[in-house]
Amino acid sequence: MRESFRRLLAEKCAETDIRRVMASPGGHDADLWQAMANLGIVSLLVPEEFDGIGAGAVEMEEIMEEAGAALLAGPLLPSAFIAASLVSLSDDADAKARLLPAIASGQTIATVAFTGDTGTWSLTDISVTARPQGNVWVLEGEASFLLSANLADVLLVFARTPDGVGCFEVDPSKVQISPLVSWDPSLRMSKIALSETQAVRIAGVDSITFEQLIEIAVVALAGEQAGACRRIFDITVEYLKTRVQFGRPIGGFQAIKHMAADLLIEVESATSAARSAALALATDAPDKDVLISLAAFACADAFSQVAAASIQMHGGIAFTWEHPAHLYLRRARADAQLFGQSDAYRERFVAAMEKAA
Amino acid sequence: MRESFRRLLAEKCAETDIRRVMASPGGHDADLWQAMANLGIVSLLVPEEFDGIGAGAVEMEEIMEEAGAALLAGPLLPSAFIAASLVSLSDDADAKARLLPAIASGQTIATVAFTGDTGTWSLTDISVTARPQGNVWVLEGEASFLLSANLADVLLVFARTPDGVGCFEVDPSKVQISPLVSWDPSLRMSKIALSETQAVRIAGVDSITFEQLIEIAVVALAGEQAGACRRIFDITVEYLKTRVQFGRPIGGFQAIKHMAADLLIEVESATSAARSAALALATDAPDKDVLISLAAFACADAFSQVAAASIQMHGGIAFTWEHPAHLYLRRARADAQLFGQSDAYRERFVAAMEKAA
Amino acid sequence: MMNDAKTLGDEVRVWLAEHWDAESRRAKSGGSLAEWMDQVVAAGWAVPSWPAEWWGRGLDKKSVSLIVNEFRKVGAPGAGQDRTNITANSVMQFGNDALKQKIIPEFLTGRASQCLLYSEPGAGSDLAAVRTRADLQGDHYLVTGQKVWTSGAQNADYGLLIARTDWDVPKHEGLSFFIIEMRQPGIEVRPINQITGDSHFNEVFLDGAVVPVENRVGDEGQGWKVMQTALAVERLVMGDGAGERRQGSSKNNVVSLIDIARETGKINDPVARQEIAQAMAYRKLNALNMLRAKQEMAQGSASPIMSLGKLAMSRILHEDARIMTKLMGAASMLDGPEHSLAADVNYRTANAYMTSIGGGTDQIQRNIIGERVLGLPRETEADRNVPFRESRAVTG
Amino acid sequence: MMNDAKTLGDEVRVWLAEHWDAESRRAKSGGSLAEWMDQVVAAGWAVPSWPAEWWGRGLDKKSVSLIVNEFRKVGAPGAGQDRTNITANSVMQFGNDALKQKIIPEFLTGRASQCLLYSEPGAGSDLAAVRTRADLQGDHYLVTGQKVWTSGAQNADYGLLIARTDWDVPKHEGLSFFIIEMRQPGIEVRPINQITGDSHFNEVFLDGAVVPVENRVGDEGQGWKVMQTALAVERLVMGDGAGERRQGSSKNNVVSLIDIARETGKINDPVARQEIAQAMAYRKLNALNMLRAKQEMAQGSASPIMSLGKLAMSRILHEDARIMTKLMGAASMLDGPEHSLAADVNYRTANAYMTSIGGGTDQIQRNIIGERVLGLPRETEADRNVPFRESRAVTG
Repeated sequence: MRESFRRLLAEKCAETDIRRVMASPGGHDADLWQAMANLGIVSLLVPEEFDGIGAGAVEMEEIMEEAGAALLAGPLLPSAFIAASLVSLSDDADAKARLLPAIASGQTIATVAFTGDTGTWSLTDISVTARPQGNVWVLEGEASFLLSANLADVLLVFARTPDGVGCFEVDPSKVQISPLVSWDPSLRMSKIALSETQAVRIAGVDSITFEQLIEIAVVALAGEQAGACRRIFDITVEYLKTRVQFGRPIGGFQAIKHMAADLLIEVESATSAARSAALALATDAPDKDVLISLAAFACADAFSQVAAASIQMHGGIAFTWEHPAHLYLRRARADAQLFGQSDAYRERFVAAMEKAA
Repeated sequence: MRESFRRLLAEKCAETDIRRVMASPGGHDADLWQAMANLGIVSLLVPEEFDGIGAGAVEMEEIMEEAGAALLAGPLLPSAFIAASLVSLSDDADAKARLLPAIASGQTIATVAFTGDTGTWSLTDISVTARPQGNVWVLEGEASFLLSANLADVLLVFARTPDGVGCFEVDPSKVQISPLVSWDPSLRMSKIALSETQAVRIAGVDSITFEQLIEIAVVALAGEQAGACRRIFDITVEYLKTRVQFGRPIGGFQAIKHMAADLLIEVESATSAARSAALALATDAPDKDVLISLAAFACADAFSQVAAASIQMHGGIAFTWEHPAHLYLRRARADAQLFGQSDAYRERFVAAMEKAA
Repeated sequence: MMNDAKTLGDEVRVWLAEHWDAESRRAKSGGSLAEWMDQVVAAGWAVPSWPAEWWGRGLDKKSVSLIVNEFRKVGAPGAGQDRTNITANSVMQFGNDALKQKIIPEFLTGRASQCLLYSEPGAGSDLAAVRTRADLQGDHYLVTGQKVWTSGAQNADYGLLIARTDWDVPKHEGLSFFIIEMRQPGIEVRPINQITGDSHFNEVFLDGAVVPVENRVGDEGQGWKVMQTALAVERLVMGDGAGERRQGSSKNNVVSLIDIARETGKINDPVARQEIAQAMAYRKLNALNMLRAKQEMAQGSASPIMSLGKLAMSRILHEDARIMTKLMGAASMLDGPEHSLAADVNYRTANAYMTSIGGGTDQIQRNIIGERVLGLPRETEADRNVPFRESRAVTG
Repeated sequence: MMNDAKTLGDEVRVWLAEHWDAESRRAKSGGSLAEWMDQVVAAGWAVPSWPAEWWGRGLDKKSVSLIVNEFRKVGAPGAGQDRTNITANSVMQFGNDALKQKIIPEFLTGRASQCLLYSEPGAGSDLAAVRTRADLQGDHYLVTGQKVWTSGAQNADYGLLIARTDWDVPKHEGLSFFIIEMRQPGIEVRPINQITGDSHFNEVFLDGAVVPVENRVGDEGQGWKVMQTALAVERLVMGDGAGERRQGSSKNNVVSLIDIARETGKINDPVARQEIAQAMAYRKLNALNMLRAKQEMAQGSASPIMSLGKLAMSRILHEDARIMTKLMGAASMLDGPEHSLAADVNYRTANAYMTSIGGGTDQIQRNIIGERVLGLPRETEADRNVPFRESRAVTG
């Protein structure tokens, strides 16, 4: 499947396609999305009983490496991976039957609201509140940094309830959705405001589910970062072999050659970190916490560093909008913020190592 | 005077001299000390009325640049600069008349006990206590990281008294002095233990005096670091011009050339930081706090970085005991700890900038 | 000499008092800026060190400083262009008399403006690898090629052009320097879209553009030398302000990491404080270095520290942007006028490359510092002694 | 093939059961280690891939792995030296039959030990700039010169020596490789005092030392190639453990920044925790990289990641030491047995250079990664085509 996905992206998600989709209002390529659904990418994490492939974190991470390399935009991560995982993790047979086949087919796009204005994706950051009112629940408050909410048919909103954190299915038409302009033109983010909004509670989602969902999101993002990091590095190394200055390719100059050697360590480390975190998540390994928090900051930092250095190594040409290097820098800078920041994950990593020590 | 001092050091404090003094039990070259006294170096900070030169922080910093470059060992910093400043800062006419001319002549070596086992050189770190007993005071407790206490004729010991922090003149023969072996073989450090030790209080020394003394010590040390940093850098650059590998001097390889260029920024910054801190201290400038805390960490970090890199740039030859590079590394690592650590000074620097902002 | 200077000072002051209204900062005679400049040029204040027959007064450097200082005091423009005017200086030093007469007054009075046609797509760090050709055809050259990173090309009257007139000698030896009229059919200017969203620079396409032989500055083959002289004047003008001035193009020029930390609630975070301290230290240390450099230069000794400024500024700008991003957290993903702090940080992130790449990359700067300041051996240039036609810049 | 392997496995197991007592980890026949090795060599397990007439069994690589694996299971030494024994392999591949017969059994049985006489004061990173000369005199060479960074030279029976036999060809072409007896009057060994306080290495002075012609490994002029082969075997032996093994010479091999932070009371300091996290991450990431490299290699594909290990380990060791120093604060100034934690950190600070300089500096490693892994153009060597006599290594 990885191989087919790579070919599909090479064909339909080349640089010109990315730029076209970036410039479009929705930031989404419906044809490509359909092709991905046909390949089984969209249903990858959905259990087989709900028309999905039933694969796990390892396969997801591989797919995200390809998606990251191609700078794929759109709802793959928020809908097919995060929202689908959330519903799968719930105990809600009804929600599963209703939502999962639709998400798996790509017909329904869902997204999760799981952070507030501070953007730390932590339980304490949830600022929507929910109170029961007869048969339904009523939601109040704001959530931010939602991915692809502009396309969403379903919003899954985390909220504080009288009995702890819960999650609610919300109809986007009943919510005020404000777009958040991003420096990464491939991202479509939104902020939502709920006021007396009626919603259906998804059974069996609590604070533990929230943490599990963050783990999945982090591993998926780590895959994207590892893949993107490697691609912009490869692009740069190719350029170093062809760009001639002072009578020889600039890759022959030690200053540049040594930068590349150091960056290769970061690139390989990101790949190792993302893949081992995925494996640890899939197998519920004892060192899961260590490896997932490691992947979170190592992949974010590697991608940021490699993308930044790639512009420097290209020189003036990469200072132009038409060169792709800055698109990777923009994605790297956004990815470094999603689902929690490096410093926070370094802290978690030490805490996990302390437990292990 | 700087010029004469440089010539003196070139003559009597060459690498062989340093190694001889390092290997000696006292870590002190009495002949050189006498020559320095003759030049007026030892009496530099002592007011003219007490047979000194009456110079200030700017001149002290210049002298310390030369001392640092030559890796001078011995009591210049603790006796002639720190202890002499302490007595001068006091209100104690008797102590001044008794101690300052003797220190200025080099006959008396004094040193200050102003930190405890935690080695942070902060007021909270003082763990000696003093209580009045008739006409004298009695001291109890420990102090650590004293410089040149092995040579000292007088100990000046900070202690907590019923009326706040004070300072006491202590006879070394009444104190248990234990040598602390240092990784920098040119350093002679000691720990002292006082038990029912009688002492004379020096009038007019309080917690403000303590902070003033730290400022003087930091500026002197910054000068040493700036000077030492520049010297090991110069030694390294010279080597880069003569060491041939692959048919040309290694300084011609970009990897090495670019390291040198980056290090030059650190070397020049250390010099600028040390000198501007000295000037600010001498003129009691409004941005004194900013510049002194900046010098504290910038000079420590620059010297550590340059000394460490110099070994790498020399290659195997600098991995041998006979090469001087590691002597600079040892000094750099010790200096980075004296009078407080870089992180603490970065914190003070931000606090001072906050006030200014 | 001191007496001479005093007399000169008096003369300048008297002249200014007669011609310039310090209050309104305008010429007493009224009129345009160019008309004021006509007066300055005529009086010999524009280029005082040049000979009297060429708009000057044959004075020494110290006297020029004195004149510039008097003009500065009353806010009058135009004096001392023998130190700052790139075009006028190049033409004066290397041009023929006809060109001097034609070009210099236009530039000294500010009636004409120029752009620099030096960089090419294939000649970035390797400035001498020029592939734009100037072929002699009777009394003029036909110029064909492409230049990049030209600022002000749309509005410029003239371009300072370096082009290749001989392909059979090594790359530095076959270049010639021209002053070409920009407004002609053979020249097309296209703005470059920068990653910052700005378009400060242009590509300039030359396709059979015409430049008369008398507009060649210096002999054929002397182009590299003429350009070096022009670059030296430019560096002098930029001085240590290079980095800061570039950074001045940021939308918000006041940097305070402390303010941002306060605004983002991170001011008491000990980890953030360490990083803020280090970034502010880099900036402060560079300022202290530049101050020391100026003091050394004021005492007459050339300061090697000055040349560190651009490289140091590059680290400062990148580090500032990095730490601002960290302080902002998730909000740094945002952009646009509604999120002006984020937009500023984003802009800084991209614009820092203007310093680390533009005007000589950090890597080139390190070469220069290593070689010119520290005296380390020069890089061997593979194509130094090869006819340009056979070098890899041409053969690929 | 699977069947063959099974049969071979059975054969090894049966042989081991007969000859080796897994409980006591000794030969059933008793005797010295060398006597055990005699049995291993005689049975063909020592070098299974070599031909039968040269102590081997003519087996393929997979079979060797199988044999080594069976030996490992019962803790028996000596198998599979065709992958690990530097001297035996070099002699087998390049030596004459007389030398093979004389040297190889001594090394396969461990009766003889060798040291490496490669590095010289003038040939550090530039390994080929060898100035030690070997001059042919009838049936032997006279060797004069100086070698450095030789470990085990005091106890070695033989030295693997690279020396120059021709000064009139470029530096790589005039070298020859020898196996020289160390215990002879012309060789003096002096220990090197390291900055760590250790003396793991020696200088070796050769002054008319004698080596017979038949001890030349390979033809005259083939020395560079022979040494490269020997180095390749060495790298294979070191594998990814290179850094860790070197670091194993630290006095306290267990690194736990968390333990040190606990001991120094810094475990709850948020600034320290960030630095600890980053340092531990570097170590963990390198371990994950090496694991992945091994998996890739187990699947038969050559892994470029493996070559990153030494450079990565260099950063890890320097960073560990730096952060330990910070955690310790003022106590890091101390040393000696009374301050064992400080002494350990000091040792690590100095010993980290063993990895960042020894066995190829970080700079050389980056060249290798850039050129061999990433395929970037090679450094131009100024003396590559110059007769060594005329190169700067000789002329200065």
